[in-house]
Amino acid sequence: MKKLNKSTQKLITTLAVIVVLYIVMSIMDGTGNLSSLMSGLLVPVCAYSLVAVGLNLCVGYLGELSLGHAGFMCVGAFTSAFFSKLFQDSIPDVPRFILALVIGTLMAALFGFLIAIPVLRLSGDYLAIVTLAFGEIIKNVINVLYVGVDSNGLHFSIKDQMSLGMEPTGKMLVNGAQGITGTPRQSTFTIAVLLLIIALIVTHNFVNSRTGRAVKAIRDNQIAAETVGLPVTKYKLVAFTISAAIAGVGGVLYAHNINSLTATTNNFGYNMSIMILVYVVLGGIGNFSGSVIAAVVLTMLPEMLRGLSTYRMLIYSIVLIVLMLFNWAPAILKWREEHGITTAAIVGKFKKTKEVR
Amino acid sequence: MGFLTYLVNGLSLGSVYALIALGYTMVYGIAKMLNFAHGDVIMIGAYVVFMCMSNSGMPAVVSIVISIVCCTALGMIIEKIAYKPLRKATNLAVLITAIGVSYFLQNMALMIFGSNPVSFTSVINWEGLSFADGALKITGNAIVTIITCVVIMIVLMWFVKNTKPGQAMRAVSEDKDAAVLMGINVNATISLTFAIGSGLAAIAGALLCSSYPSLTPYTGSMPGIKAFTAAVFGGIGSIPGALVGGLLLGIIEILARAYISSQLADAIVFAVLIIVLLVKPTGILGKQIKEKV
Amino acid sequence: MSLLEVTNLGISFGGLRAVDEFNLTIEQGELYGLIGPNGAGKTTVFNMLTGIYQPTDGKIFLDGKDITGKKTAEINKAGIARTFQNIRLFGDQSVLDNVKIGLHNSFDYGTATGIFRLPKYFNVEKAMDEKALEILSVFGLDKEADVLASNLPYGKQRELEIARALATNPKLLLLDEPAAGMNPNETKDLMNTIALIRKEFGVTILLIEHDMKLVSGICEKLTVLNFGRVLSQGQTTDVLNDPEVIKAYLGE
Amino acid sequence: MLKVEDLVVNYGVIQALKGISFEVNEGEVIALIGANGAGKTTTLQTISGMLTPTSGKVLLEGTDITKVPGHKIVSMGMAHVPEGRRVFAGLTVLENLKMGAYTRSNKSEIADAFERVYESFPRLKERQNQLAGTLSGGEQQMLAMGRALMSQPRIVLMDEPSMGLSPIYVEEIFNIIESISKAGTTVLLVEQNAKKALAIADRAYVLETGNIVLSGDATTLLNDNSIKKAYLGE
Amino acid sequence: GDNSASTGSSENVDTSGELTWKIGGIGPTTGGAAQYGQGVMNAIQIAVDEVNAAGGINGYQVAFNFQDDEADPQKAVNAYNTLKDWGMQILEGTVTSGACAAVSAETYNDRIFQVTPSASSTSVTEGHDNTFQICFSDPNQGTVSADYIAENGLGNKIGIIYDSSDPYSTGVYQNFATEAANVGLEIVATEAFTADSKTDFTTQLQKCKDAEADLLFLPFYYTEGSIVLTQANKMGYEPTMFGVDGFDGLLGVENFDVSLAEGVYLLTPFAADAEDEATQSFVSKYEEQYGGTPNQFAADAYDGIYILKEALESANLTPEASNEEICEALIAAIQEVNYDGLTGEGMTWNAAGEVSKSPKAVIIQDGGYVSVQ
Ligand SMILES: Nc1ncnc2c1ncn2[C@@H]1O[C@H](COP(=O)(O)OP(=O)(O)OP(=O)(O)O)[C@@H](O)[C@H]1O
Ligand SMILES: Nc1ncnc2c1ncn2[C@@H]1O[C@H](COP(=O)(O)OP(=O)(O)OP(=O)(O)O)[C@@H](O)[C@H]1O
Ligand SMILES: [Mg+2]
Ligand SMILES: [Mg+2]
Repeated sequence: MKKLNKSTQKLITTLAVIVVLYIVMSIMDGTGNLSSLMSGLLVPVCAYSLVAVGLNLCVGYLGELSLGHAGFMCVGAFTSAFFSKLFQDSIPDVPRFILALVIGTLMAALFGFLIAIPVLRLSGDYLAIVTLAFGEIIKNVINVLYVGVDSNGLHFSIKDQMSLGMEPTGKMLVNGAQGITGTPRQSTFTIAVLLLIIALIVTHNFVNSRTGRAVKAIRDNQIAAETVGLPVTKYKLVAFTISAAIAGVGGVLYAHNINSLTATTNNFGYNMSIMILVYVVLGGIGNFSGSVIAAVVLTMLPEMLRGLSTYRMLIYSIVLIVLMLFNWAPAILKWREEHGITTAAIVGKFKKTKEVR
Repeated sequence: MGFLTYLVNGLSLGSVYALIALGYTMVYGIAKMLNFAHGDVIMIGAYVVFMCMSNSGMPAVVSIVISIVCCTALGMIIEKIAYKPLRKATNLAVLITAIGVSYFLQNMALMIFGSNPVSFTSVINWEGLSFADGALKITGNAIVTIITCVVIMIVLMWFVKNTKPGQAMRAVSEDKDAAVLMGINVNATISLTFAIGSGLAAIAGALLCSSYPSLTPYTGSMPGIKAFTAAVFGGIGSIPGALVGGLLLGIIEILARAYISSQLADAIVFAVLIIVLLVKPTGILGKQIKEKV
Repeated sequence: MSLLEVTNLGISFGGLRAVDEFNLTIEQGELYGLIGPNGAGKTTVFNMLTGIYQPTDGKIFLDGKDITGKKTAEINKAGIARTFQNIRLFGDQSVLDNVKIGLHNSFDYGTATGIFRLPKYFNVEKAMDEKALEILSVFGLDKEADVLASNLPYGKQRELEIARALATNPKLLLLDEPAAGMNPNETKDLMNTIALIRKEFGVTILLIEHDMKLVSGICEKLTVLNFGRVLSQGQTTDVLNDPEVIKAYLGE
Repeated sequence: MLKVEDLVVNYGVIQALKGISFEVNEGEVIALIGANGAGKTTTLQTISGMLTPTSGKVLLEGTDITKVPGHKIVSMGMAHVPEGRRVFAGLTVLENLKMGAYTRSNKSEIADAFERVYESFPRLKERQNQLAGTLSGGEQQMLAMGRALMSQPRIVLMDEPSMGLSPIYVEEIFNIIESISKAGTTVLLVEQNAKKALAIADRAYVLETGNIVLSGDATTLLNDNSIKKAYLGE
Repeated sequence: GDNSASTGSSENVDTSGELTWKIGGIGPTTGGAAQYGQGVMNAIQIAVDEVNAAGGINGYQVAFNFQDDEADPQKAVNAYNTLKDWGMQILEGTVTSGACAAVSAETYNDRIFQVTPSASSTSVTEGHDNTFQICFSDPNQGTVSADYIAENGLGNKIGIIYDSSDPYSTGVYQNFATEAANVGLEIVATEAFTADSKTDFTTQLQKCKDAEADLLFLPFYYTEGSIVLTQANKMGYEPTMFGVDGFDGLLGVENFDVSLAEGVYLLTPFAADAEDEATQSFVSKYEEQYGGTPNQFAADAYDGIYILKEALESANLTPEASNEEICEALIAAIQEVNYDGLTGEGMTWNAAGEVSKSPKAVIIQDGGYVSVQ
């Protein structure tokens, strides 16, 4: 009971901080006191945070390393953007966005589920490579996917625009490597924060529920979990699907915040998957609030370093290594404990609990 | 003849993957970490060869030896600074640090060598073999790469199986604490592993860029990922697996491009990978250890 | 009808016939011992009974129902729970949660109920907590409910593993060397605990043990395995006086 | 031969050893007994360098080895049969034994050691090529013991070597301990089977929650009433 | 090697006190496309320095600030916002098409005038009245190439290799293929590669060779171009090679065996070895300050500043004007500009943002460009 309270407390603190930050940011933005850079980063940061929270569910609680979460983000982004583009003129903004959100999330969940069925039979690095492979397949297929619409309806091709055979007046929805251009800009900071809060609550409640306990048991010792009668495959599927769905939400936000949605290695390929993994590990495996903090810090960092010009990415990489050592090296952790430089002291109340070992 | 040509192309691409994968597998097998910076060490190795050969006019062999020395030192330094402090932390932490190191090497190279590609002079001067009146050509690069690969594989297997340091590596890979109780210096062993892996990276760099001659600070990252895939494909941790995985990956990639779709070749390669892993969950030559209860 | 009936069970690993023509009948409520030299195949028998290994030959009936080849989780639902020779707890979770995971199938609410924290969630969780604490108190572990399982001393971990197994409400409980690593006093306590849980939970128990004090002290019947085959079977005192058993296993 | 002075070991906030001191003389068999969680394993691990103490000293033949890395301690002639066996699961029995002889290089000595181990544990010889991870519990215990003996140590630390062994092998293990002791090896033995341990030991220390509460001649302790009650189950 | 990376300073005019023009630039200076972004950054810097030395624009000095986008749309938007915070009034960027499409939507909303030196996709300008291209657009390049090949009878059987993961490459390819059909060119092989496999072209080349293609249309960048040429040479395959503007820079690849490029056609508005004074001066300054030969990206970028200058001067603007005023005035003014630059003579712009300049088809001979108009 006590432990449950502790983790709930932590969630409440996290949410409180987020809400306060939200209010401060909104006021600053509204009064023009927020720089364009910061204001432009609000939504992407939330989107990355969401994907990181989703991945953390997979890495921290299911105990499986996924290098393909950007793939689920990609699915969420493209399906929702496609929907929004297709019905741009026929459904009013609000219901269309809600529908797009639902569709993006469900599609990511569906892909998560379909991938999970075969993939979860594997373990460890084999699972990692298969998820990576999946992400790359998605990216590759989207890059050669051409969809257009004209008075005859939808046209698809995985070759090029010409083979769509569209009328000249037709509209391109997905244009291969150019992706989707002109998705309505509907992701607002408010929506993003709201979704992030929901995701944090959902994941928190999930890992502290009967199913979540079972998922953790499977992570800790699969054979023992089987001998106490847990349907291992089912729960792995459930956890992986939820994890993919949350990543999909991040994708929806991302897609509706940018005019040019393309699938490249950097934004939806393994580079992004790895970046998200960096957030998860740096923020603490199993620590959802930590993921959010790490996502915020690491998204901001290279932007803040812009003044350093060409040294920017070099410094960034050094900071990343140092942060990792600072947060994970046993010797440094011991030293920090002795000198009271704990995570708690650094980031206020965001402290690691026992369950996050 | 078409098929044979593609097969040969696949083999030569695959042999480069295999060569890189050997380094990956070496480090993974012993230190149990995915060294995502391996591809970037390869890039550094290639630059060193380039500087020696094209800028200073040294002979290819000397350049490669210098590059091996540099990369070995680099690998050991990286290990000492970035990985060793995390020895007792979760494997994921080291994985992330390796990513940091990868960024670092790329950006360092960007500062030093600039962003413009340089055209790499092949370290091999031999034209290669030509069959059926030139209809089927096997380049010297390909032949040398494949032979290098096989030789390295055999030497590594022999080394791990029959020498004391090799034995120590196997013990360390199984259980670091228990290895200490055997009198094995775990730190030295892991450092040696990195030294060997990085030395191989230098050779891989030279041969990679000999076959695919454009060198930029980012040259190592994609082959690195592909080789990682190849290593898993063959059964990660297995030395012959790296060779088999690399070769197969190259062949599949080329055949997919040749016969199915050049646009979707990447997707097809990964799809085949997924299917193979579903049938053989520990890769082609990976040993499947069932946990004894 | 007997609770457990095993006929002609056999398994091979490569060329090694680890268990061969193994027969065993256990009646409801018995406390049965399985002993034998190291490597005789005892743990392997447990692994086959719980579906971790698939037997190459033979049949296993629990309560008359054929459970041969079933999945581990299903076998547990059918009524067999076990502990392991090398302790397998959910180390990163609290003692209480370890038992609650054992209770997983006895209490029900769906994933969505958990995520949205519907009233049912609170009711069921409360009931699970109570039940878990009740089971823990049998072992005197209720005071340590919040401790991480991996931080418990060895002996307590063994007891927690038994508690977790009991939480699945089994008909048959398999214990693999429960006294290993315990000193004679701790073993004595364990013997009392085993007797107690048998009474309180009405389970039938099959245990593997090398500690003859425990075996002769609480087992009613014994089967001795040697090289994968049954060497002797019957009442404890008879078996322990069997010269073959003395020669192959007990020594002296 | 081995001297432990005021050893304190912490696991985070938990103090597992609260400043223990004891001594093991050349050729002795010393038993270390105590209840679950008393700190026996911690003691052995600290001596062999697997753990670093917060304070205190470990001296091996007069040299301070407190800060010496574990692998060097082993090459100084110490072997450790660890708790939980710790065999190399993915290596065969033969390879595991070879690992045991890692610090040795004399081929004929190694061959001798093989012979002796196989003689004591014929089962290991039968299973030379089986992966250690698939051995039964008792077989693994034999292997752990055999592996430690392969280095022909001058002092060996044993953490519950009889655990999981059948009665015949329990006898056998104690016979082996006696025989290696006769051959001049010093033994520091942790055992739950205190009766047997005390029977072959020269002296013994009793550990209780991180403190040594009693020590003395093994036979005296064997007849000590409080010991009988607490650890011998009588 | 060249060390332009370390010498590229992105902001070197002190902006204290006096009113200045604030021109921003965006492009990749790190990541796989860094060579293109750095070229643009360096060239703009040269142009800005020249303009300032000559008294600025309408009497005001120019401050220049270049931000890295790693060729990623999101990062490009971040870079753009950074520039906005700096007070940017006009943007010259971004370098790559995908990133540029994301940024031009932002400048459109914010009413900031934008010229792009090298983002040639139509998605950059489509629906954005404030965005103008200095380079040829994809349709333009594709169409002109097909026409040129047909008119001059350069090839009968055409093979195409393009980067299916790159908007620029696919854009040019598609327009080329469409126009090829119109002018009756026979395409015998269409092969793709992606960003993930852009070092091995043997298969694509083999397939073109098997299809007996005698001309290869290669709409991608010179980094890959140099490999294609090397590998084709190794195979003993010698079709006519036809690249577009991305191929410019080929001869500047360090250590590249330029004899392999003999006879390669490319469509570039710029030749670094041109004899005219403007080009000579630019090239020598570039080589001196940054090392290496500037390519067409750099030349377009350099022109961009002068085009802005001309438009600003003709609209008679001062930095006191608001961004919106500048934007609206420049939209009108640039359509009136007729500019002779490094990359073309008589360049004009239409309302769609497209440049009209005559693309120069050049052929590489004796390690240099020879105009074949
Ligand atoms: N997966 C496996 N592969 C190969 N051999 C195995 C495997 N599992 C068990 N064995 C062998 O089968 C035999 C029986 O093993 P088992 O673990 O059942 O013995 P046990 O009777 O429980 O012995 P102990 O008392 O030592 O625990 C042993 O010789 C063991 O080496
Ligand atoms: N890794 C660890 N982290 C935290 N506490 C530990 C750890 N290992 C041991 N302890 C604690 O230290 C104390 C001493 O443990 P130790 O393993 O030395 O006991 P032991 O005497 O060997 O017991 P046993 O008979 O169970 O083997 C115990 O209270 C134990 O819970
Ligand atoms: Mg057993
Ligand atoms: Mg112990």
